[in-house]
Amino acid sequence: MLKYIIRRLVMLIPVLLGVSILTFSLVHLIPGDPAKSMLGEKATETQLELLREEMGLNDPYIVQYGNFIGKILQGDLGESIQSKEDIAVEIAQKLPATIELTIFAMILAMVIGILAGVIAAVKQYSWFDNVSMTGALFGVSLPIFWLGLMMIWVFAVELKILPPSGRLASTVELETITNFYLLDSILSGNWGAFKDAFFHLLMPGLALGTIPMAVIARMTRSSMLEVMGQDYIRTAAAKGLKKQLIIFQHALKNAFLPVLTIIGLQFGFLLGGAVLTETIFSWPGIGRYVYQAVLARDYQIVQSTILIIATIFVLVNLLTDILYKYFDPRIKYE
Amino acid sequence: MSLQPDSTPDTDTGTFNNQEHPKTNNLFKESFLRILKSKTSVIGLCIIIILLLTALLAPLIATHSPTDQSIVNRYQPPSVDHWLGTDELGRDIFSRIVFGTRISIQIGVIAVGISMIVGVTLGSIAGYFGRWIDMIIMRVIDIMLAFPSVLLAIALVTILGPSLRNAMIAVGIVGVPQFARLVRSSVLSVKETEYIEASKAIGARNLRTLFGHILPNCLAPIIVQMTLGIGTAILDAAGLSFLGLGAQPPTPEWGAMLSDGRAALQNAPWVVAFPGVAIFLFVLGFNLFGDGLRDALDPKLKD
Amino acid sequence: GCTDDAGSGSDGASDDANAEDQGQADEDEQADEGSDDGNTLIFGRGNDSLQLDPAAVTDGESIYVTNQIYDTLVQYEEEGTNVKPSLATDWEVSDNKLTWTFQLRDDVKFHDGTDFNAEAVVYNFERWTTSAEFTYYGAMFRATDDNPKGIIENVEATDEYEVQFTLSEPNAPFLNTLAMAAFGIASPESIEKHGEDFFKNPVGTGPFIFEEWVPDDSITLTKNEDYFGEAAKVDEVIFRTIPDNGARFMELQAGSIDIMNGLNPQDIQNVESDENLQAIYRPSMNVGYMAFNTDKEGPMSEKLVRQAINLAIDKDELLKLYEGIGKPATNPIPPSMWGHNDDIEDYGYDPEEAKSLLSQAGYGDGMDLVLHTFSNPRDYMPQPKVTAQAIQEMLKDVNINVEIIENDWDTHTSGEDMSYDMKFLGWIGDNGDPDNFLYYLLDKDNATPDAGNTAMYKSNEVHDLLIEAQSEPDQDKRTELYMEAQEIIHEDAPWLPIAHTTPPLAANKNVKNYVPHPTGSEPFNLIEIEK
Amino acid sequence: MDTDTPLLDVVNLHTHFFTKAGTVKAVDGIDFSVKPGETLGIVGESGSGKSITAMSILGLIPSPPGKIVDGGIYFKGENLLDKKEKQLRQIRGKEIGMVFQDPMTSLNPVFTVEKQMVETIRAHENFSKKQARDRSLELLNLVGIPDPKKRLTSYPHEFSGGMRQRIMIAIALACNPSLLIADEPTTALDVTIQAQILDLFRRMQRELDMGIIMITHDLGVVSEVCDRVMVMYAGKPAEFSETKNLFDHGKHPYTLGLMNSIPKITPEKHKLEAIDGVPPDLHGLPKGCSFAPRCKHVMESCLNIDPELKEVDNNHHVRCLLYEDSKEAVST
Amino acid sequence: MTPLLEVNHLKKHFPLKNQELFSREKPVLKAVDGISLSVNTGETLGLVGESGCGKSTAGRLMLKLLEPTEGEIYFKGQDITSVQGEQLRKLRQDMQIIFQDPYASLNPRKTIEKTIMEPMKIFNVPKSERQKKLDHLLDVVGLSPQHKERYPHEFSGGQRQRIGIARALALDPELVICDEPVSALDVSIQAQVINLMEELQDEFNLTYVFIAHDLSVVYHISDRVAVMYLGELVEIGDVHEVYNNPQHPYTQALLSAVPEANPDHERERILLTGDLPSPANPPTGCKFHTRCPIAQNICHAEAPRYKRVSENGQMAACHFAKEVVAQGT
Ligand SMILES: Nc1ncnc2c1ncn2[C@@H]1O[C@H](COP(=O)(O)OP(=O)(O)OP(=O)(O)O)[C@@H](O)[C@H]1O
Ligand SMILES: Nc1ncnc2c1ncn2[C@@H]1O[C@H](COP(=O)(O)OP(=O)(O)OP(=O)(O)O)[C@@H](O)[C@H]1O
Ligand SMILES: [Mg+2]
Ligand SMILES: [Mg+2]
Repeated sequence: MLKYIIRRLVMLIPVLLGVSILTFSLVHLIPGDPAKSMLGEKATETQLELLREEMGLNDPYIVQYGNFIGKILQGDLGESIQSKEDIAVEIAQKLPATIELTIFAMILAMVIGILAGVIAAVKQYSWFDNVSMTGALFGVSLPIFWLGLMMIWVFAVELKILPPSGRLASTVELETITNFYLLDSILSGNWGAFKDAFFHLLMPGLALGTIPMAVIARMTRSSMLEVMGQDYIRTAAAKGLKKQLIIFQHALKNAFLPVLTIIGLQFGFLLGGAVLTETIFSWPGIGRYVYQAVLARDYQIVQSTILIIATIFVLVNLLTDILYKYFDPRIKYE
Repeated sequence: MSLQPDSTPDTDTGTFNNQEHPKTNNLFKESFLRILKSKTSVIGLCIIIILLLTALLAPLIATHSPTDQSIVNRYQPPSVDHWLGTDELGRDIFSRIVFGTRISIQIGVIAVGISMIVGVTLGSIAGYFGRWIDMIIMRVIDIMLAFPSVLLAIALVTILGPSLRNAMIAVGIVGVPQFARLVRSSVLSVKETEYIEASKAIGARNLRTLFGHILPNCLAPIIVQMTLGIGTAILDAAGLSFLGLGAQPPTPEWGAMLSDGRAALQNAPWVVAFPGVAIFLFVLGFNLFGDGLRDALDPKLKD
Repeated sequence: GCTDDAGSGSDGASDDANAEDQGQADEDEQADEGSDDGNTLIFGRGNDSLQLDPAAVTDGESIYVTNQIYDTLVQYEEEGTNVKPSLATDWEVSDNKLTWTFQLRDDVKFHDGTDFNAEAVVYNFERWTTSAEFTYYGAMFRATDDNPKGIIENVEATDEYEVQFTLSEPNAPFLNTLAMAAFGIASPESIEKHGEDFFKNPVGTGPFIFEEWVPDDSITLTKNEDYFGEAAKVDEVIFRTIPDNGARFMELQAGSIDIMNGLNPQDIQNVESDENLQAIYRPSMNVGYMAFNTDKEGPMSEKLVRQAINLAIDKDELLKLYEGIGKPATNPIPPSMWGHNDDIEDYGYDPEEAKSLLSQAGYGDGMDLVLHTFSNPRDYMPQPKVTAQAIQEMLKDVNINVEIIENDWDTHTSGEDMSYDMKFLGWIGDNGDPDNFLYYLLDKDNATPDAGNTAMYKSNEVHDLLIEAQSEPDQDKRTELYMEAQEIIHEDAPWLPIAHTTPPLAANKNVKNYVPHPTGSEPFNLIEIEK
Repeated sequence: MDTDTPLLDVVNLHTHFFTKAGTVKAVDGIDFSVKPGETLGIVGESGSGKSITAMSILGLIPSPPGKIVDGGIYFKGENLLDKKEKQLRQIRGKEIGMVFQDPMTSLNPVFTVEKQMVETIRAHENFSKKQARDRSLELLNLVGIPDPKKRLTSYPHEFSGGMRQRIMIAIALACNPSLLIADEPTTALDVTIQAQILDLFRRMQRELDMGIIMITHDLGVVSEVCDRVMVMYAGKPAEFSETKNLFDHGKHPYTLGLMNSIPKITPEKHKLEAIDGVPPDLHGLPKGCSFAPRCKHVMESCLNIDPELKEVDNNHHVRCLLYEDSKEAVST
Repeated sequence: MTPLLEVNHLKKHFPLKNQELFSREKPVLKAVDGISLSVNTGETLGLVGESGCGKSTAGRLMLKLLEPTEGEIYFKGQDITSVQGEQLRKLRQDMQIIFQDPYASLNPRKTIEKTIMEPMKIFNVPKSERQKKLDHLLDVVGLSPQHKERYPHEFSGGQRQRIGIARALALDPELVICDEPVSALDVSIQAQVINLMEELQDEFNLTYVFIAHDLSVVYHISDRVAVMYLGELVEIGDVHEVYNNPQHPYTQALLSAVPEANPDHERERILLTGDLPSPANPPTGCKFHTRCPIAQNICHAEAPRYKRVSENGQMAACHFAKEVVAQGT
């Protein structure tokens, strides 16, 4: 097992190297001049040239790439071209925001999705099955940015029951420890902040979680249906076991496997989907950060951040693979 | 003894039990009939047909020109004259949505076309030839997959310059890994079947085996993926347009319409709401149909 | 020894400051717990600051904050761009207009407790000449690689509280330029102490003291009790970043922010109809325009075509899109500014005339043009995309087919793609001087892809007039020169001037004394929150 | 042995599936009984309704689309069809054990053998975990799993097919059932392993005095382990007899055809006599005898009349028009 | 007379995925581990053994559908071990295969006509001839011409198997490898197909290698029989001789395990203990020693050689088999 993990981690290296090359090339192909975007429209040509030289933008690409990778390997993510801020510091602030949102959305998606999927499968063709699966189909067809806007319109503009944006109301004080606000508010026993942070999470979490929720529900259902038709379920019934036990232990544990893969992949989708959601809900997370960096030609941020997101993504997938082992003893790690 | 059954010509083969659909010997025809049996996929098909007709007959259906402006009449709520209201330039939203159908179909078809052609080529080569070719192709696909797709699309469009065409290309490229993986895994599983071995045994060459036997049997998942992919492509392209990276004005692309109307969400929610509904219906149509198609083409569900 | 002393002194001072902060924070907490007593002012805006070092950046959002932390030698009056004393109490200029001498206040301390004096001023100006980073210095004082000091030959502390500037040539806008928030004086101690990180540890003399910066989220400032001017009426100011205009407005409606900028014009009516809110307009000192690429071969190099396009646009109709916050522009200079030529009459809307001009130019059969616009609204052009489409539609009537290409702001301004025929841009005045508009936007010196003259307009006549005006000390004479330049520009029509806007802000009704300044940033010390 | 009251008495059982394509009469009127200590064989082609019969007894017919539309299943005198789900659950796995065809798929792959055994025992007996574990060990010993202590914590995939089938049998025997239903328990196994399992069955029967229903399509298996046999065709019994009698004096043309079509290892080889045609499609059974289209002795009346099961001899029932009138056997 | 097909020391080792990160030895699965046999023209050689013992692999090796790891294959006296590409394709005309699974062996997207015609097309049989041949083939396998346009899923298992047979016969092969052609069929259908195959053998003068695990079927159809255990041949010989007088303890056990449809016949059974060991990790010495009722120390240590155990050429690989000296060579 440990060997397997090490082997997989070793295998990540070429992938991440590829990602870094791809990111680097993409970023440098984007038209625009970071020097200009840094100095602004009022800068003179000499100032620009000086800055380009200083930032190494005039070096050959290969040298620039080498510098980039060299620094990354030393754990140095570089500093933002624009704000001069250490990117590692900025990421340490923004990543938790995104992760908190993503995990919240994922939990929402998993709990509702799996439950709906299981019930729909067990009561195949019932009204619940029809309603939830139609709902799920609707869910995967919704443009999340539109859903987000409509939710804002309904809940924030018309009903005024949920905050339209941000992570925490400005009036609420919260001592940040981990930058996961829910966690921080628990750690500091600040229930007011917890409530506020939770309410702020609701809309973006729901908007972001809708598609995975729908996908998970559908996957769970079809996987459950398949498992429910398996011989070992018949065996369990013939042994005289209770129905709940059969469904939630014997069937679900088997049916969960394909769902697990989907969850891993959906996590990547969420990280990407965060760009839109974070834009709409003014969520100070990594998605918006990198998107703005693209617009501002902040090469350093884009490169480092995408590399981090990709790393998280592949690690999450590695994690799901490892979880597989937990759920399916048949998988041998070869 | 009167041996009636013996008088049939093929005694040896036994009675042929195929009364159910005597004429439908083509798998696709049969699948099609099966699709028609599922309510949801019929609804999906209807939506798609309505959309296609709308696109085709847009000038007849639209009540106004999609680009005619009337600045004084901006942000009119839905009314008899403007069924879905007007937008920030006083253009008729209904007519813009109607004409937008053309754009969306174009996006869906072209983007998915790109994903499919590239993906199927890569996937089948990787799956069929295996070894190092497979290794290289799949590593590249892995790398693409490790990228959050939205960001990849954004980066691509920023490089190519924002335009509808480039958005389609970006969305197409982002969709390649899905196809490649799908095709590869179906090729792998088909490759192991006995009829492929049989085709080798009768002396078929590689290309014949790949194109004559393997790919036709991977068609079902490819078609399903294409149908569902159109929905995803529309969503992705609309997302890009929403960020201002897609269709350029005054193209009545739905995502762009939605994005433009966003500033008036409070005063004129219809400007945002209706294009969103249009996107949703379009995607839903293809999802419903794709779902039905998947069931219909799934050999496992065959009795 | 000297540095040691200074070091320990600074340490002691910052300890004091910390203690003070502490006390203040306690007070705040109590206040918060008691009730939302409104002693905290929350300002919502679209973008975060880049760096809190005003000289190092040009983005308005950075300067908006630093304006609260730093003071300049002189400052603009509350309304308009005339200057009044600030850190400098008095000044005089030599007859040859080359030597400026400023008397400084002697009762000012930086937030870190160190003294403000002439040396500090010298230190700051010298610092700005050391690196290309300090854009505004370069831009305003024409510093170059070879001549990093630009027109300021020398800055000297002639006394503890007296500083003298020696210019290499007369510079009429000099005083106005010094009032720009970009030239806020920072504590030399702290600059040394924080080094590279100074931009996130700003220390000035202003009415507010920097407290905390959570990037992309908020910047918190607290009241400077020892401010030499009028002390702030609120205890704390928080700048919150809420990128989307609509969302920000909703936050305002919900009461979680007190003031917001970047109000969507569409939302003005919502503000007006909400009894808890008030709309506030920033006086206009800007211009939004569509530049014609006069350098590009083809129709745009023809004066007639450019005039025809001016004639083909129904500006009144177009400005309806501005929801009442825009006045039609005839000139590059806003009408509120001195030097504006009121006599020039706009081309007016006359499509027939436009067509005949086009025929004369040989484009009677129509043509295809490319218009570059940008995605995010800016103060001088609140709806670039919509405006572009309206223009597209109007030009259709004179047989001109326009293709719109919308780019993000950085691509738009990068100057890499010169394929445009027409391009939207705008300008917000920095120092209230016409030179700041005309020279930067229309002089041939700046007709390079990277610089401000997007129209690539190269008129020797205009150039001569502008250069003369720069060194002409007499304002009346300068006015005349600018008037003449404007006439030539009007005739040559390198632009379609579109509008001067009064950018709308919105605030809660209980916010008093908030007076936006035409330059785009104003100190907050006078703002009050009514209970 | 006739005096014993039957353990299980299936009377006129009809199990139908109501599908979109029409009603499938998977089991369409069968009667049989099993006595304690007796092994009843059910043979027939694929799709003849053998498994559905077994599932009907345990009340495990998937519903919808399946439904027991008629008949009675009397277990120890009580009709199982009248019982509630909860009561049935107490019978399943306790009174009636079941072994399925495919040992590869009948065990849940994600649970250890221990868990799957213990949960069965604990569902029916008031055992502590420890007791249940001990019982499991005992059972594994009984079915001949070497080193049961170590194997208890293994997962099913770590066992070979034969071992898995032994475990299935152990689970079926966990609560000392009085009836064991084995649905083609050896079909998926190799001959050498099949021999082991059949041997195990014989031993169990001897030691535990259960009734066994052995479902198979292999006449060899029937001949080796069954006391009585029911031959099924298209959901109905074709012939019902004591095993020896069936092999010696089989009467139904289908039974005879079946016997003649399997190759035998005898000194001289002769050509196989195949049954023509294909197994029936239960969707559209012809009128009359369902075997008529393939029958060598088909008569005019066979196409119209569906014969009844008749006793042609002592304990020998045949469902064929050839034997309606006389008790004469048809020469083979 | 040279045999039609002869294989010597044929081996197929499948590489297994590496368990260790860096290890020198590549683990292999010894699916076929050195078999030698020959098949004469016109005869049927039965190949029996338990599941996973390498029967199918052996069959595919003989056809060169798999590349042998070691050993030689002679077809009509010609060494075809390393024949590749175009030459190999040519060989396909003479050797064909029929598969076990009637559902998986036909391309579901091709009509029967196309399936049967394809080999002829590949080998450029003239069009007119193709059609004639097709009709003839359909006729001999007992399908009616109406079936031509239909797709595989419209046929029953037995009919599909007939289609597979017709495809195999389309090029008039001399050798047909039958990989369990009847195991997936219902008993009543098995007989139909077996009878058909016997008829075709006479009509086309075919040589069969008939793979099956059902001993009765093999007995019925074969002239000679080869018994495999864990990738090796343990016994081979005339079918009557092997069945009546098995010399290898495995063959004996195998035969005694067959349930007999004759309740009168009481037999003494040899019950083997344990399961088939994994071919990835086979026992040393005689591979059967772990289950052998008569195993001794030598079996553990030493692999037995083939011994001639009857005058007619029955061979067995057992230390304890009685060797018969061949007479009159
Ligand atoms: N869920 C179902 N829906 C419809 N028909 C069904 C269903 N389950 C079984 N059947 C039908 O019932 C008939 C009898 O099935 P059953 O499983 O009892 O056959 P069997 O004799 O056990 O065959 P085998 O030897 O293949 O196991 C078959 O024709 C089958 O098609
Ligand atoms: N392509 C392959 N890669 C790896 N191992 C293989 C491959 N093909 C077969 N094997 C292994 O080789 C061994 C022999 O397989 P083979 O299919 O020849 O057995 P068989 O005797 O035909 O069995 P069956 O009766 O189940 O068909 C098995 O253990 C099998 O798992
Ligand atoms: Mg069955
Ligand atoms: Mg095989």
